[in-house]
Amino acid sequence: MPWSRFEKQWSIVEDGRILSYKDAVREAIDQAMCLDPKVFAIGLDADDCYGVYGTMLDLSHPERVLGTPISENAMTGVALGAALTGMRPIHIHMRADFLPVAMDQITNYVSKWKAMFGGKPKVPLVIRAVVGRGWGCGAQHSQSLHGMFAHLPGLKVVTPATPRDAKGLLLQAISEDEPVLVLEHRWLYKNEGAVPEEMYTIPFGKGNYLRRGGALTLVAPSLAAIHALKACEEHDLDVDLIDPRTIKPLDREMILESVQRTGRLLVVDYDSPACGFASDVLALVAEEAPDVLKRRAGRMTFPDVPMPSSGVLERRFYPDPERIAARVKAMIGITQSEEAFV
Amino acid sequence: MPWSRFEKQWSIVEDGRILSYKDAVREAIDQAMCLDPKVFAIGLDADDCYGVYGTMLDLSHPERVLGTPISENAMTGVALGAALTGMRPIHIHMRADFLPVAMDQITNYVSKWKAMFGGKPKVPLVIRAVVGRGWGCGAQHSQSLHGMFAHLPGLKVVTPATPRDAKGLLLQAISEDEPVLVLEHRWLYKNEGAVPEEMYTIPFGKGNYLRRGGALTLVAPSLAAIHALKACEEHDLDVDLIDPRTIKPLDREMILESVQRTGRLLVVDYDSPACGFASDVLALVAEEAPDVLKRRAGRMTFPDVPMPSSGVLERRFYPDPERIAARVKAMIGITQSEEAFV
Amino acid sequence: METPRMKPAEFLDLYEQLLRIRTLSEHILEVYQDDVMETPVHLTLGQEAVAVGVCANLDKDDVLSLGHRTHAGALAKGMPLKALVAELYGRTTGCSGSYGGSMHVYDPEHGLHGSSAIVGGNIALGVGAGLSFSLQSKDNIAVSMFGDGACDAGVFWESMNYAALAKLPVLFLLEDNTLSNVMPKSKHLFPDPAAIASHFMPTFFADGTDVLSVYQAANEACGEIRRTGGPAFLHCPTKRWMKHQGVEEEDLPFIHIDRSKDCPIQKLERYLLGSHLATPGKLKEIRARVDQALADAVRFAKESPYPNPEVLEV
Amino acid sequence: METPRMKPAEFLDLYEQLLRIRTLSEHILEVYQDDVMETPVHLTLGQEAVAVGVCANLDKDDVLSLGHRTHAGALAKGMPLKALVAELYGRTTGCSGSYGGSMHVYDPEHGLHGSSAIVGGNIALGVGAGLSFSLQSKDNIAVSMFGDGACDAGVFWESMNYAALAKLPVLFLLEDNTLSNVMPKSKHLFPDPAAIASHFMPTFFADGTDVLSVYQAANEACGEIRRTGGPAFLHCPTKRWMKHQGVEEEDLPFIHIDRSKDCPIQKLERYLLGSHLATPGKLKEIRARVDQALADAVRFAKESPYPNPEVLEV
Ligand SMILES: Cc1ncc(C[n+]2csc(CCOP(=O)(O)OP(=O)(O)O)c2C)c(N)n1
Ligand SMILES: Cc1ncc(C[n+]2csc(CCOP(=O)(O)OP(=O)(O)O)c2C)c(N)n1
Ligand SMILES: [Mg+2]
Ligand SMILES: [Mg+2]
Repeated sequence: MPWSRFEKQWSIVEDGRILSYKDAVREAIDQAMCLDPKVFAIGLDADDCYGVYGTMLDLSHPERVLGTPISENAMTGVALGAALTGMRPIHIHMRADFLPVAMDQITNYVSKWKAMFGGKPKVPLVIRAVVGRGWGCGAQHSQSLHGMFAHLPGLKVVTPATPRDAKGLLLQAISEDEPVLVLEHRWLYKNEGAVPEEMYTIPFGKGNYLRRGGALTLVAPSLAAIHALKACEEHDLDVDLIDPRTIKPLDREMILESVQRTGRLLVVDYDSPACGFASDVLALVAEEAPDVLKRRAGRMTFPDVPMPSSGVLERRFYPDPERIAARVKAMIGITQSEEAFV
Repeated sequence: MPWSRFEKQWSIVEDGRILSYKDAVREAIDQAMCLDPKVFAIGLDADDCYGVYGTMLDLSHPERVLGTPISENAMTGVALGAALTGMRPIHIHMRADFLPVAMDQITNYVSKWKAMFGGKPKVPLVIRAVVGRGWGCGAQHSQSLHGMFAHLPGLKVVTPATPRDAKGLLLQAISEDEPVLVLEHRWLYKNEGAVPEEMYTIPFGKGNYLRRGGALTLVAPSLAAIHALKACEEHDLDVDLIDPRTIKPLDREMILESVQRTGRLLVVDYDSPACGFASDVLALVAEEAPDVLKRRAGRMTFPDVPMPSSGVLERRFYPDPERIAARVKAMIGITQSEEAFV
Repeated sequence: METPRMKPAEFLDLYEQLLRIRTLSEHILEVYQDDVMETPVHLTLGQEAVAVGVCANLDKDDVLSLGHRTHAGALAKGMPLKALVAELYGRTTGCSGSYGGSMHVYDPEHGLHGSSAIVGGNIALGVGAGLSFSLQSKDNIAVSMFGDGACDAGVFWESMNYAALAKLPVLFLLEDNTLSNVMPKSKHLFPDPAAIASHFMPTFFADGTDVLSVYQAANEACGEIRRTGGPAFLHCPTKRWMKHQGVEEEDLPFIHIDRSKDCPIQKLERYLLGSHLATPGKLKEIRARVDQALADAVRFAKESPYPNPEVLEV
Repeated sequence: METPRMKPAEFLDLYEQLLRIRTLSEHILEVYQDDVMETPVHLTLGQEAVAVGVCANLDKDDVLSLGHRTHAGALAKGMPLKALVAELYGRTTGCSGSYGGSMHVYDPEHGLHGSSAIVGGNIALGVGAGLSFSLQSKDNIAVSMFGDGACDAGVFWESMNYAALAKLPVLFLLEDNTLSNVMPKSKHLFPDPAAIASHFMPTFFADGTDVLSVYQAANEACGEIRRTGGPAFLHCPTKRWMKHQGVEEEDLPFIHIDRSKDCPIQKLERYLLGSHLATPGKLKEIRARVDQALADAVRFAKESPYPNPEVLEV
């Protein structure tokens, strides 16, 4: 299977030490483990020779990388139990699709624990999962699911798009005393960018402008952000491109400020549409500033069906830079008039 | 615990045979089981002396009501396996909070099965779960979760508000060859209304006007619909009140048509706000008709935190008719002017 | 059964523990219909011996992971009575600040890191505490306490497997009242759970209505855990006197309870008096102390404030 | 081992089945690097005997519930080769209309109601089919087939418990290649799963590299199920020749494979020739037929259309 031949996505050209997304994740884990002996990693196949696609290899403290049986539900409870008693676990899943197996623990335990006891417990638990779409993996091995997790009160949902964010957001997650779900996109693993060598954190709830422009606000997390950037750069689009970085908490202010300027909003989200992240952003504008919209707001998401396996269909399932560009052009292009509210 | 002393909610005054919501559910199950020997019910404590709050008592075919161990995940797979091989199971849960235990099966199996095999399989599986908030049940026994389930492609999500709908939508669910999740609200069980004696189905994706008016469109499912109705009737509000009946599929047309007339939208949803049903409805309007909004759209949902146990907090957690009325009045009341877009 | 080697004062301490828990149950029975406790209660009436006998073998820093039936375990593990009673009364001074209610109790000072009402999952949390001890080279024990119904759940299986593989200091404590709500064990659990557990770890057995039996078996099980660093299993059959939830007496036709013979407190009383470890006067003194403690706790709770609903405003 | 009582033609049929599956694996090895099959493949190379030996005891309407490693089971249960090959090639004529790929195969005509790539859950689906048979008073059997890794998962435990409680006609078929990806069983599963299963149901054992051993044990297990109406367990240790996924050979240091001694096909060949149940010419004839069938299936697949991506437009 040609994962190994898999190409990089679009990268931001930057100065500084260049690192891949995968290595940025690895560095964050390594530095966190070196800094704090309470930090440990645990996960199915996290300790094997492939080391979760390379992010767990050559760490300074391999003795704090633990494998597990195929028992995602109990192991989430084990990680939570360890977090409550003085450790700082990072629970790792090779695919986000395995998280529903642990959903009792994630819904009823992990995300509830702090509030359920009056805010007293510290729950320094990070769950890392890789969104692994590709090569005909089909309906059960291609899901994003961040919309589903964002629905749960008590859980922070983080979706790094760049190597710099991958490191900084993961370190922030590890430093938090509340549970954080970090969803990494497999297609970004080879992407490169400038990543500071020292430890640093990126705060949650602060979006990132990947591009400035005036004609349209484009909100896109994770791989969608990178595809959107490619679309904008290749087509020289006049777009304010916001990577929210964290789905929850969401940087409402940044989005609203931008939409107020541009009057046009498109959300590109590589997840299912219903009750998802794209809905949430459109709802925000409907609730706070519908009057500034010069045009209907737009959503580009997966079709509302499970991912098919056939490559022909799989390639069509995801939006891509070309289709994003076409959609942006259509939204910007139409001259504004009374009837143009389409 | 005073469940037994628990009062009815607001009921619609109607002619016809009057039945409680609980008895309407029971009648639907009984009639379906009598009509079709393939229909059976299965669930933890479904067969005991309490019979899931009375909905499973005195059925004509008690031999087709099966109890289960505390194994919600495997039992969902068992129900799916039975559905794929000729039976029509109704899988019953006393609380929606137990569904996350079965989330692997619901996410990765039940909702994917049809599409994953090219649309060929029939999956006549109904999952019934009761939303059981009340009496300090706390964070793990009070969740609605319909927003989370609606995110999953392949699953229909049904939230009956009236006795008539409880019967008709459940019979529709049982007649479907695709999986349906029916979420019943425990607070509606004693509510009464006109329910036809014969078997009938209510189509999915068709909302129901509980009240007609011109100043504001109020969308509210399940118990929220009944509380909204009470608010409107007691305060004589000029409101178009839409009970969507099914969260998914959603009657987009009815909502858009109404908002186009009223120019004002409020969604009352007894569920968490982030990436939830209320977001979805606001997003619909932002996407299709933001220009018709005379005011910001509004959402009334749970606060975005887990449900506390203390009665004092629990009562504040849910919106209620009085607060709904106040919100509607505030949205209608302000005179419309250039600046009034608040 | 071997009689536990304990000092007389320790026997009396067991007695006081049992009584403290029982007295709280009786208080709940008395006031619950007045709606002063807005929380579903799963009473531990009749089952006190299991938690008390085990916790007498635990340190303050040992962990006890509880499910929905919390009162006996929480008190036996050391939670102050006031904190629990205030939680039942929904006050901010409660162990969970009024956010938890009867099913969600919290007192990390006494190794209680939170209990859960979704059956089964708390077993894994105890294993996680065991992992924590193992990683930190602490020689504490984590106890996962659960009922026969919880054995149905996959998380029971997964938790035993991981604890055995990773050799974690966890006591799997099965408080077996033979019921899951109104379902008898024969309807919900096919195999003998202790026989299954024996494929993973050493298993021990005690009469769960007899605190001395539980104490002794727990002593051996905990000794084994401390010696090997690995898990052990303790099976304690016991009897549920009340309905699964609420304040009505159990009346299932297939459950037979003799409220004198099966009572952990009367059993211990008979033993203490028979073996001259206590006089009737001494026991009376203890009862008075326990009653006073409860009265104090109830007063404390009633004088404590309710939470302010405005905390929920955005 | 007792030799199965079969007609000579039945022995040859087993041989043809094994070969058909092997030949497909070899075709995949040949073409996979050309990216003509856009789907992750978990080959059944070396493990063919388990599915073939069991399915020879099943009717068309008996159900087989598969996980991610599907090819042997699907073909042994009767799925036409064309349907599977076309699915691997991503064509609309595939068994799942190109929506499934290697891990999701479907052929209800032959009791294949869909397979799953999330480890463990398919065990419960098989139990559901057993429930269906029981409710409809059909005397069919449902087989849940799974690996040693799936035994880790709670759903394994829950499924056995329910099948035993409800007395359902389910064969729990453990295809034990001692590996979960690159993890040896000793790292992921503490107890012997068959010993655990014996607390729920009668257990049987077979050499999973020897189709006659599997046939015989499955025959006894299925006989037991048909006789009692309740479940049985069959444990078949076998060997995985290839890496967990993809087309590279296994090279784990602790896995020892002798490609001649351990080969189910060569084993049966030696038996057939030694006992004069077949001549070399007869076997050659079968091989030619199998090769032809594969060539036909590949041609069929390649001539079939891809799906039209426009089906995904809203
Ligand atoms: C996953 C889940 N399913 C169902 C329930 C409802 N429920 C609460 S307690 C209980 C019975 C538990 O029995 P057992 O584990 O033996 O504990 P006991 O009540 O006897 O102490 C059930 C079914 C639940 N809380 N969680
Ligand atoms: C719930 C879940 N966790 C992890 C995986 C990743 N995974 C796929 S196959 C596999 C190993 C399964 O081992 P086993 O059950 O023995 O089957 P085998 O591959 O040996 O046939 C794993 C861990 C998965 N598919 N599902
Ligand atoms: Mg019990
Ligand atoms: Mg294996």
